[in-house]
Amino acid sequence: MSDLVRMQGIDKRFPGVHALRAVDFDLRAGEVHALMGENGAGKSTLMKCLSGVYQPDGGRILIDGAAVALPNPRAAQDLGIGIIHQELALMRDLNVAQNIWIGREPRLSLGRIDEARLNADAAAIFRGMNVAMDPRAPVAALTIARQQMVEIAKALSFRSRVLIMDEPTAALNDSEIAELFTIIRRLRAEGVGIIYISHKMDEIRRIADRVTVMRDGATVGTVQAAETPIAQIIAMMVGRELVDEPVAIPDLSAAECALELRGITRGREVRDVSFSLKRGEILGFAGLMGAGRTELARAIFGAEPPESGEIIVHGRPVTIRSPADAVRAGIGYLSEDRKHYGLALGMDVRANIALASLARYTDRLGRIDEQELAAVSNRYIDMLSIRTPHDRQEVRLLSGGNQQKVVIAKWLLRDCDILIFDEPTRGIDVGAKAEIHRLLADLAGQGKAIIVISSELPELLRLSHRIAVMCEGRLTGILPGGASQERIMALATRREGMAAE
Amino acid sequence: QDAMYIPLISKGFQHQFWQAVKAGADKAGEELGVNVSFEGPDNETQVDKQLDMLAAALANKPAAIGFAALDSQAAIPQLRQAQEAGIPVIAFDSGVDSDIPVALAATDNIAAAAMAADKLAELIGGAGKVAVVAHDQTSRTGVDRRDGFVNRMKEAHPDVEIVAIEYGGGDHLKSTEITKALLTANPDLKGIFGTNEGSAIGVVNGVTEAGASDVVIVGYDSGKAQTDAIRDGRMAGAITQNPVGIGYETVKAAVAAARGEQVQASIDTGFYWYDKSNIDAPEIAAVLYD
Amino acid sequence: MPAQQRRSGAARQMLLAFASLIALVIGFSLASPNFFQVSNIMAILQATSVNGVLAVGVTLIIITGGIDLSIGTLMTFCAVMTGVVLTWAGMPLILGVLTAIGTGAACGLVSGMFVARMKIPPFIATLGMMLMLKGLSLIVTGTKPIYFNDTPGFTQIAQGSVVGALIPGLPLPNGVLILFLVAAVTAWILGRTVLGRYTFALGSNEEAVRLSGVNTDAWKMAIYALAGGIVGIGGLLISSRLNSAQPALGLGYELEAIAAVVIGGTSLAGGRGTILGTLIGALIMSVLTNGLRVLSVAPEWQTVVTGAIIIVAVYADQLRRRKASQG
Amino acid sequence: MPAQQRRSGAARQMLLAFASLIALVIGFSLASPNFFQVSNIMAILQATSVNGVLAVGVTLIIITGGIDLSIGTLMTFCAVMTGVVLTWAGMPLILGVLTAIGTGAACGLVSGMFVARMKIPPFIATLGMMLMLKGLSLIVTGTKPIYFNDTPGFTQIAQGSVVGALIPGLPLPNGVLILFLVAAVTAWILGRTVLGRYTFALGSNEEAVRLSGVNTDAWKMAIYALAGGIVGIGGLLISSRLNSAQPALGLGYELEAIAAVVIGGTSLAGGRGTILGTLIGALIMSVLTNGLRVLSVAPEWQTVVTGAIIIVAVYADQLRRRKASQG
Ligand SMILES: Nc1ncnc2c1ncn2[C@@H]1O[C@H](COP(=O)(O)OP(=O)(O)OP(=O)(O)O)[C@@H](O)[C@H]1O
Ligand SMILES: Nc1ncnc2c1ncn2[C@@H]1O[C@H](COP(=O)(O)OP(=O)(O)OP(=O)(O)O)[C@@H](O)[C@H]1O
Ligand SMILES: [Mg+2]
Ligand SMILES: [Mg+2]
Repeated sequence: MSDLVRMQGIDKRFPGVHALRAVDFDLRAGEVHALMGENGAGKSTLMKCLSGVYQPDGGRILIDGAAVALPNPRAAQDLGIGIIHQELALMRDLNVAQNIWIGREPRLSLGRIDEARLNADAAAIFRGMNVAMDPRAPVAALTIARQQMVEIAKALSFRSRVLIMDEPTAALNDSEIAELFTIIRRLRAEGVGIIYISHKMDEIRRIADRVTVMRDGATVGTVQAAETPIAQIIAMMVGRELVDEPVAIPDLSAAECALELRGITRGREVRDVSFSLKRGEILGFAGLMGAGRTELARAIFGAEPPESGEIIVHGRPVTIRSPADAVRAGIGYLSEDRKHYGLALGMDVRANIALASLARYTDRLGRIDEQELAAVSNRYIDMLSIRTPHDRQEVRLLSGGNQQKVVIAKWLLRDCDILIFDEPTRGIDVGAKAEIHRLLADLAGQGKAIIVISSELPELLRLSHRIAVMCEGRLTGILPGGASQERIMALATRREGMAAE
Repeated sequence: QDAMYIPLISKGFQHQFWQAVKAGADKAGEELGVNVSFEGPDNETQVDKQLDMLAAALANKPAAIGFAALDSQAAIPQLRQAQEAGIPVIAFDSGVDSDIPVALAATDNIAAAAMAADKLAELIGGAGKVAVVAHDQTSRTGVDRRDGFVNRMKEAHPDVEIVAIEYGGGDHLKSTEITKALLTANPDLKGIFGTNEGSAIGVVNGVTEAGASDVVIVGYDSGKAQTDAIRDGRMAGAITQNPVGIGYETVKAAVAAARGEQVQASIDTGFYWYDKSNIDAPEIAAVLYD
Repeated sequence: MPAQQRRSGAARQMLLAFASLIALVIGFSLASPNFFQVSNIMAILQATSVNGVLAVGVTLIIITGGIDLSIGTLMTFCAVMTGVVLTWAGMPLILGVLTAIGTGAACGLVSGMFVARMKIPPFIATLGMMLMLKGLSLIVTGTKPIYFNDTPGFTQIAQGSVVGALIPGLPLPNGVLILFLVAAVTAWILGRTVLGRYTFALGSNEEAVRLSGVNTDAWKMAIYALAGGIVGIGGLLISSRLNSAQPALGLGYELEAIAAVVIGGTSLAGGRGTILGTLIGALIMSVLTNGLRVLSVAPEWQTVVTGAIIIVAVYADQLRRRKASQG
Repeated sequence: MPAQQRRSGAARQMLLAFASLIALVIGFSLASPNFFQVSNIMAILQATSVNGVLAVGVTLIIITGGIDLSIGTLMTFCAVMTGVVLTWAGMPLILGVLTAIGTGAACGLVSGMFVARMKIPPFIATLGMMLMLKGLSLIVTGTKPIYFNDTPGFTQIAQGSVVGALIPGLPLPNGVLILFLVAAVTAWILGRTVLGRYTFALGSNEEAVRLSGVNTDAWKMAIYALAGGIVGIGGLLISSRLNSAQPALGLGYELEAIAAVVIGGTSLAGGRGTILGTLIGALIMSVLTNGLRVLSVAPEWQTVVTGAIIIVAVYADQLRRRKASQG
């Protein structure tokens, strides 16, 4: 097999960051080459160099053995290089089909767009992906997961020879991932070279042919996926061995009830949900995409207040009309969409970490105690190993995973009694993920009540003391921790009609 | 020896009226061999902009200054500064509440507007509804022309009813729309007074567009559109001041004052009624401008 | 049938968007018998024509997430250049029309270049253009108006009535016809063509469009040029109505046009907006001004009431939309 | 030492930000011997004081991602209310000062309520306020200016010179001193307090702030009220300079203030901006206007040159920043 892409000695610096140090990487036709590494290792940066977004400071890029210049994204596209960016790059005011074909609209005379063909072509792509999606749906109304589907469809529409996927599955759940892998295998068979970035270790075995590991902006090595144990890859990434601790379910029979929901309803997304959560408990929420878990969390948090139902915190009913009410009642919510709902991207790391807790660091004149804040934010930077040159770096310049850690730090600092984490480890590397899991367990140990929504069943199984399952806005059941995947899936697909049977 | 430098700080510069003043000033400057500059704010509300212009003019150490005050008091500190520096001030168009200016070259706007009232009343037969489309609600000229017209009507022509006073900012198009709305609200309107060039032209346009050809229009100032309208009968007549004369006399007085000569304290440049009958008469043609 | 349901829902939606406008018209009709009459309605439409055309032009730019402060003075500059070509050079009418549109497009292109190529914020780029064009109009004309007395038929462009000649009793001025035409063509461009697609896309997420390999700079410049050309038509209309090019006019028209756009529901943040909304916004403004004048409200109260009604109208629209997005 | 390096880098950065301003000053000084003289520099500073204060106020609102079109007429309305309290009611000076600031803050609060609670786009909310306040000023005064002849010392607020009394030869007018004071306090609020932090945060991502449990509506209203209070100080300054409250003044001042803010590098998209930049922006505008006048450039050319220089200055700044972010 010949080399489709060869990157040699790629170097890239940003102000204060040496992001890539003489990186070598190659890709053959008809292979899936996984690119692994901790958050901030330089994976996305390397791929942006290959797709014409960034200009490397040094090194060269060869396509089919010939050196090429990639001054802009268009040049890369023309050479058959397609990319799914880690951070969604969609036009939220346009619809799905319009997003997919932007820049390549089928035209009629007079510059008119052949809207019918545009929609039909988009629908065809989704059919090929086995995804039900209305090409005319406005993107802004889609959940992150479905937006990710649009990005994938867009990348597929290019019919590229080289397809870069930067964490395509971060927002997807198992069945969708399975669909994606079917597509990837088909493309591989057609001779497409695929670069695959993910922090989900189990996927490597399932899909990758070779694995290249990066650390601190440099290549650690390239290995055959089939022959290399996962533990070794992890060791290459983080520089040490990780051990998985199974969940230890504590005895909470004596614990007091921290949060109780009675008949919470909001539109069609959340229907008559009731459950209770004890102090020191971690309640996992499972469900398929669109099951309504996020909507439920937002309803509890007052982002979109529930229409009916009761919320009882520490035995006292509370009215929550806005997030401010919720936080006052001791509830925190980490959103699944960090870019839109979690971060002030233009502000620095310190300000973002402090955003929910400013009152605590403010004197009577309204002055902010910057020194104290600096100390605190540096503590969280160390604790969560957030890779940033200093705590005054703008958050938008951090790698995706590190941004996620900043949001987590924000809620840890706020110190709520009841914490709802929606996809907390999205885009976070294995090492840090283990760190966060330990952290959640510790928090529960300290008596906090925790809800974790995750699309990764293994994560839920590893973490949760109990697992609640939702389907189409209803809570279909609550299982004990460590329940089998089959039982969870059964509940997750138990639709209303079936329930009546 | 350097030529004398005399800046004129006016109330505006874009309108025809001010351009005619400028023309008169330039003419005097040429004749007397002095450098004249002419400047004014965009509109007649910008009192403080005028002060800044005055400050910049003073920085250039002029021989004398011409000043058309937007507010009768606001500029007094600056004028005092000029006085202390020995720079004589000639007021033109509007005076200030102070004895610093050594002369005032202006038209009596109140009397001129009263004349417009008389003419309009006469043209509509001494009775009926009329309206005013004024150019400004607060500026000196706007207020004087409105009040001169309204008060004279009330005193001398009790059967003429002023049904509306609207303000179009001297904007041709706005005055057009206002006129059409006036005609809608008062279908029996007999006459309209437009208080400056833009207002008067707007009234003519509005009346034409509304097809109300029997409405008598009296205007103010001149300019080609207005003289054309008078010639072809769409406008009955108008008051004109002598802006060229104002500019000319201002500079002349400024030069005299700068040379330490005595100047006449009040220079009335006069105003005239003109209509189809006398528009080509030499004494009128001399004060009209295109 | 979901498709049909969607269609009828959209129609209801559209009708509701007119709600504020209709409420105003009904209110004024009840308050004064002189308001709802053919001649006054025509006067209102005529009064909308210039501002409406400017608003349609600037809608394009606002949808890209930009703003254009130069439209008022650009309108004047186009009128002036038309005067130069027709009156001073004595060229035939059609060349005057082309000059107006061409001047507008050329100046729009320059603004677009400032914004797209030189990355100057649209506010500053068009503020600079506004000042430059204002000065240029005065310089070219020597601060004197240029009259179109030598061009027969020039006033017919806005003031004549082709419709009135065909249908007596409906003396719709040509200016209004031109406004509707311009609006229809622009709506078509926005809704059906690539240019329109990129207009929305740029306002939605310019970086994403660029990453998709689109030459964003070129398209942005094209959009500014198109908007400029439309403003040129506005210049033609105003000079035809005044039978002259008034070089000092124009300042302040931009704010009125932008206000019409925003009242019409287009977001200044970019990415969303409709031409129909802009037309409604412009009509709301004219109805308001005309109605208050017809009611002989004191001028200083006219401003107060206008301010209050604009806020109320937009608030009502806001509530309606919020409800619609929930229901 | 990285910290020190950062600091000196920032200082260089700051100096470079002044570059356009310094270039202008040097240019004009070379062109006319009358330009760089104490009295003229003082005149320039005095001319900056009102616009500068307004610009500082609106900077806050622009950083939240909003805009305020009402500042010009609000300034006038504050001046008018001061006139009512001082001249008509004959109250002592200090109450006049409090009235100006209080009126500004109250009106700002109302705008803030429209924006935050009623979710009316800032452009419309403040456009409505602008019209209402414009009318109200005329109504309250009966369209006549209110003079402050009965309040001794009123003109000293802007025109006196405390500094001149202490340091002869430096007749810095109090108005300028007040501008610097207001700017310093506002910069302190922006940089050091919660209010300032939320100002930036709201402009950066309002939804994220709301989801952090912050009562965004209340904070936004507070920011609008603070900006209104600052505009009230502007009203005090202008009425002290004119020794009168001119009820028709004010329209157009908002554009000039916003222009100063944007020239100073604050983004209309919100989330970033500095008071120092705004001051520099306001100074650039005054230097430009004054310099061209001192050179006796014809007024129509003044506008053209001003437009061109604004674009060039911002472009130069743009280039500088792009280089800084790369190097
Ligand atoms: N535009 C930029 N300016 C400054 N620093 C940057 C910029 N882009 C990336 N970086 C830095 O470069 C480093 C590599 O980032 P990159 O996004 O490539 O990481 P990654 O391996 O993709 O991480 P993740 O797994 O979290 O996505 C990080 O330290 C990041 O903060
Ligand atoms: N297949 C789908 N078709 C249409 N809408 C969907 C679909 N999936 C999700 N949605 C939208 O998502 C919302 C509910 O999803 P929500 O984000 O609450 O679910 P979730 O269980 O958190 O799923 P996710 O894993 O996607 O975050 C609904 O408002 C719905 O409009
Ligand atoms: Mg990445
Ligand atoms: Mg979710």
